[in-house]
Amino acid sequence: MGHLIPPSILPYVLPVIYGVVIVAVLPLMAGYIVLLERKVMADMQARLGPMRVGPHGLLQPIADAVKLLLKEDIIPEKADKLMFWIAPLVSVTMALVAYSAMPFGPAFQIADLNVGLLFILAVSSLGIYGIVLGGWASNSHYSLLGALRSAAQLVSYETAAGLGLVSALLLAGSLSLKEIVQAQYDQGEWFVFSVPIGFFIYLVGSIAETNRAPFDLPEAESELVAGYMTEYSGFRWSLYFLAEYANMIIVAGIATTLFLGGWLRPFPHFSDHLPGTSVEIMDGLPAMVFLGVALYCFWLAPKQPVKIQKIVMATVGGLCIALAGTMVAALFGPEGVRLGVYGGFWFMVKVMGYLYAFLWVRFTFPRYRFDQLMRLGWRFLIPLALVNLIAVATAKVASQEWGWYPRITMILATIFTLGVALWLASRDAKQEPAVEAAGGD
Amino acid sequence: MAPVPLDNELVQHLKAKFGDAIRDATLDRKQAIVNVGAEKLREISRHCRDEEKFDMLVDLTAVDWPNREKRFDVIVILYSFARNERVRLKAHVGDGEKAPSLCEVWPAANWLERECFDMFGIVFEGHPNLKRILLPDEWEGYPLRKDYDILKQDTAWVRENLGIESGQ
Amino acid sequence: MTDTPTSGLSNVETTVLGADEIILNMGPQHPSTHGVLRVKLKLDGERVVDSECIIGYLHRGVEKIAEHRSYQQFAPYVDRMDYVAAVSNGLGYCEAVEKLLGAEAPPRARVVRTILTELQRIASHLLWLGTHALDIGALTPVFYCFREREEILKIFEKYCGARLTTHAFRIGGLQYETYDGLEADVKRFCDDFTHRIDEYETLLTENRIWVGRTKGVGILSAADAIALGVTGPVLRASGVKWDLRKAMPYAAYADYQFDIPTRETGDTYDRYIVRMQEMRQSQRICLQAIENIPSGPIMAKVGKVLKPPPGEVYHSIEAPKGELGYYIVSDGTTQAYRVRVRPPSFINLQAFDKMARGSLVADVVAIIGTIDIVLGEVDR
Amino acid sequence: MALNYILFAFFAVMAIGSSILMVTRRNIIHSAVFLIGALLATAGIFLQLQAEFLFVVQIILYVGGIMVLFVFVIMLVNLDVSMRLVQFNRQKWVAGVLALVLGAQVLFALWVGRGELRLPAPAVDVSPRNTEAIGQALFQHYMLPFEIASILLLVAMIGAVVMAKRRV
Repeated sequence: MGHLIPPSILPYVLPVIYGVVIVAVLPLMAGYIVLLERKVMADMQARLGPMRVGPHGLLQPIADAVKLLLKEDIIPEKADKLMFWIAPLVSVTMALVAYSAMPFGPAFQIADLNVGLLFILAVSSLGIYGIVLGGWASNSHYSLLGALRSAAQLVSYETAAGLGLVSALLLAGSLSLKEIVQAQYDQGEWFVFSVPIGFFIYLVGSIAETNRAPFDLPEAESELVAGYMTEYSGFRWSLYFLAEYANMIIVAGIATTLFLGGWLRPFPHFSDHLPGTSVEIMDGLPAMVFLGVALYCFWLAPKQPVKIQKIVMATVGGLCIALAGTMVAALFGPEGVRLGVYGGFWFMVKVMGYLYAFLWVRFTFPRYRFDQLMRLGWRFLIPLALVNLIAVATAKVASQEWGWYPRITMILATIFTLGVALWLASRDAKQEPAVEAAGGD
Repeated sequence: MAPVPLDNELVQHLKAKFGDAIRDATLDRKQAIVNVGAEKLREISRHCRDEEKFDMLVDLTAVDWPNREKRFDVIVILYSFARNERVRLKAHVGDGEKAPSLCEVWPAANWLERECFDMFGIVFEGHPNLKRILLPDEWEGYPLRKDYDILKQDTAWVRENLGIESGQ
Repeated sequence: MTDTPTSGLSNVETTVLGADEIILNMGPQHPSTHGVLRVKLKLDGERVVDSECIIGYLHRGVEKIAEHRSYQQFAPYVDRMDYVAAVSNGLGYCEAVEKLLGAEAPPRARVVRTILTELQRIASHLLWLGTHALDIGALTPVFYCFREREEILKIFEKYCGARLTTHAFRIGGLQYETYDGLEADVKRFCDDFTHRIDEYETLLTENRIWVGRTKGVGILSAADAIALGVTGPVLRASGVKWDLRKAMPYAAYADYQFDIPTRETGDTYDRYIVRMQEMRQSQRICLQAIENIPSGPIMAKVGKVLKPPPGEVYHSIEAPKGELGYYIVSDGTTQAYRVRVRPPSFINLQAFDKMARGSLVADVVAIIGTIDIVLGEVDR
Repeated sequence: MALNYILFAFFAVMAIGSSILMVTRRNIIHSAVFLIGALLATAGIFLQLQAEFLFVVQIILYVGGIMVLFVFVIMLVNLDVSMRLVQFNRQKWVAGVLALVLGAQVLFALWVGRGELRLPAPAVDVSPRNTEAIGQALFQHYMLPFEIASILLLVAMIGAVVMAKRRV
């Protein structure tokens, strides 16, 4: 499609097109993640979840969006109008800007900054202003408490998550996300296997950074009603909601790129071919997945009670078959298209897997109390992340300078850090009753 | 089935210690009831708790007998873990008379006495903060008194606070 | 009620978060006060300095109504007090009036009453577990608990037609003969309840965050508990081994083996453990009871019009929340002269201030949950 | 190249405008937000000079870290009192003179360097790249000053904690 536009302005037009695609697809994706969350929650709680709008609740996000648009938009009377209006905008724009450096596939990336990772961290740290100003502007005691709590939580968990990322950066050696994935391809091993503790610190840090349970103190329903979002309603509230889910996808994207090998296929080097064709077996997998989903939809279609739901289910089945078709067609298509389509597919699968972990954690764990949350952050996660950093650095030096076998040094580093983690945990466990008795800090 | 006079060693101890403050002791449906003078209620309760091991105040309430000169019966039900038995102290209190508060003996009495005051108007002197607990503070009248008719008692409060006619 | 009808936050004193205390109003409409309870908290930062429970929003004057109804007519009102454990309210009232009459329910009626009361205890504890976990943030247990509770409510519905305010018992025995599938239903429920309750235990008991949120929160020592008149699981969690079903057996409890779970420190975690054990014990009682439900009449000969001889009686049973007592004075007519209900939730709630003082705002929610109050019973 | 100039003009106007607004606003939160605007504008200019690392660090440190604490403190401290204080005291004249002197110096410097007032051509991919260059500088050439600075910061942090601790 490069030849349609004069090459001179191509580097300007392409990012704009990618940008428009992302900003258009994102709300839809956020909506369907909400549906996925409600369905998974229902499944874990022995119930069905939204079933009424469309077959199996598939049209629920559209219904939610329309509802939110039509809802009355109340601005508290003594609220700081300017701040009240700006706060959700800050949240959403910062969340969307962070997508510019996200590598969805080998080709599909808006801007490959050589400080890509830092840029995403910087922009997502600006998201705090949306929350803090929102809490302040709505001039209500509850939202102020919620805003202060979430600001403190975000600031402290950002350091933990950042340090968790740095340990992966040590192995990759570059800040540009594309080069990080390339490094994982060259080393033939995803960083999650070489620095598992960094991954888990980042997992916990990212859950806390996006205000998700069990760290969702700021909008803990039982104490602070709805935290900083208390006074917002209608479309303004949905902006915050969109920002939260966009942040979730960003955080999942960073984790995928850094730890789960971005757009790489699970076994990138395993490349024996289907007999008689130039197709690698592993590449056939996505097509099979879509075919399976399509069959399941067709099997379900006749079971739908209402005629319209039969049609919608059939079309969803047809859509999956079409997707399977494109996957197969891409196999035989030009190299660029094949890489792009497959890269995108694997990236999305990993992001979805990571988000499923978010949802799973949300429905099994109760909520941390605020002082426990802070104690976990400062007294356990950050020291552990520092120790992990030092361990990985020495491991890298050991493998490069003294010629030890890199895999062994990494495993040694991990074991050492695990030991420190256990010691820290036991110290905290001993500490806890003492703190309680002393009336807490 | 009629109440039978009771004379077990608990009653003897009480009579020995408090003399005529212990009016009489009966057994009604196999449950011990001891009538005591209202003025000595707090000392008797403290004695029951410390010496006789009645360490839990089960309930404190009142019964209104309007046609008697001391119209209220303050009922104190105690239970002893050690002896696994209950005793019911009954004190006659007149309208407007002050009953001794048992808050120092059992903290449990705090809310129970507030409810008694709220429902019967019995003032417990020595109570830390005796005010209505169930009804709105500005409510007139004491509902559980026999002369308090069950109908049309909330009209004033409802009209004043909710601005509508009661019973709508 | 309070002196001035203050709107939610109008009396937020001085600076928003300055050094001196702020007053935070929780309720009467609050997601986690289990009904219309209003708690006025005086906070120093996050820490609770002083708390005052304001109740009375659900006061319906049950004791006044009792003086204008006959004994049988008042029985349905009793279910509306602790509407989460209506069957045990009914059992307490019926047994109290039977004691007043000097009558005794036949053995078959006593066994069926025991079964239904123990099922009601499980249902009440399930509802407590679900809402308590929800307040602390665990979203999943509430749905599991309500699924189990639904089974029990189905049994009640099959037996007496109602699910919540059942009015299952009559003074002198039972109104309805048991439907023939009762033993099978109870057996099926008890059998698959064992691994259900293991499911909750795995979900919560060793859950680090759950332990973190409940251990050492809302501690009540045994001495304070007795002094405050607290009864039921809250008292047993503080280390006092006392249960009316063992101390003064009523209905058919004397014939069954079951033990009384107790814990030592009396914090929220211990109360959680005690109630979970109690559910297992109730299930054990039900299994023993349905072995042999004795045949025979289900109603003692108390006649249609009840005129108990003048006098008074105090009878109490072990309700899921604690000791539920009825002090009934009769003057020989068909209507009671005075009915006084000893409400366990009302007296247990009095211990809230001692537990909440010095804790954090987030703990207040856990403490209200752990006392397990129902406002219908608190306000009567 | 034209785009570069437009962008530079945009950032320059944004920086100057928001700093002026910052000073003149009566509501502290608004001035804090405009300060953030000014910092973002300078970050933009860093980016234009191909110093990506500085651009990102400026955002993370200044806007993401320090300004969050600013806004945090503004929220915690009670604002109503400071809002009513008179913002401008009477030293208008002294301020005017100082401003003139400073303005003259800046203009003179601009006049002297008017020859080179154009944007640097976008450097070809110079290696080592920006981040490595800063890394090497910090941890190899200027190792000692870096360590001294970090100790200084540590001392300041501990001091702050000790002072805050006493008041809590």
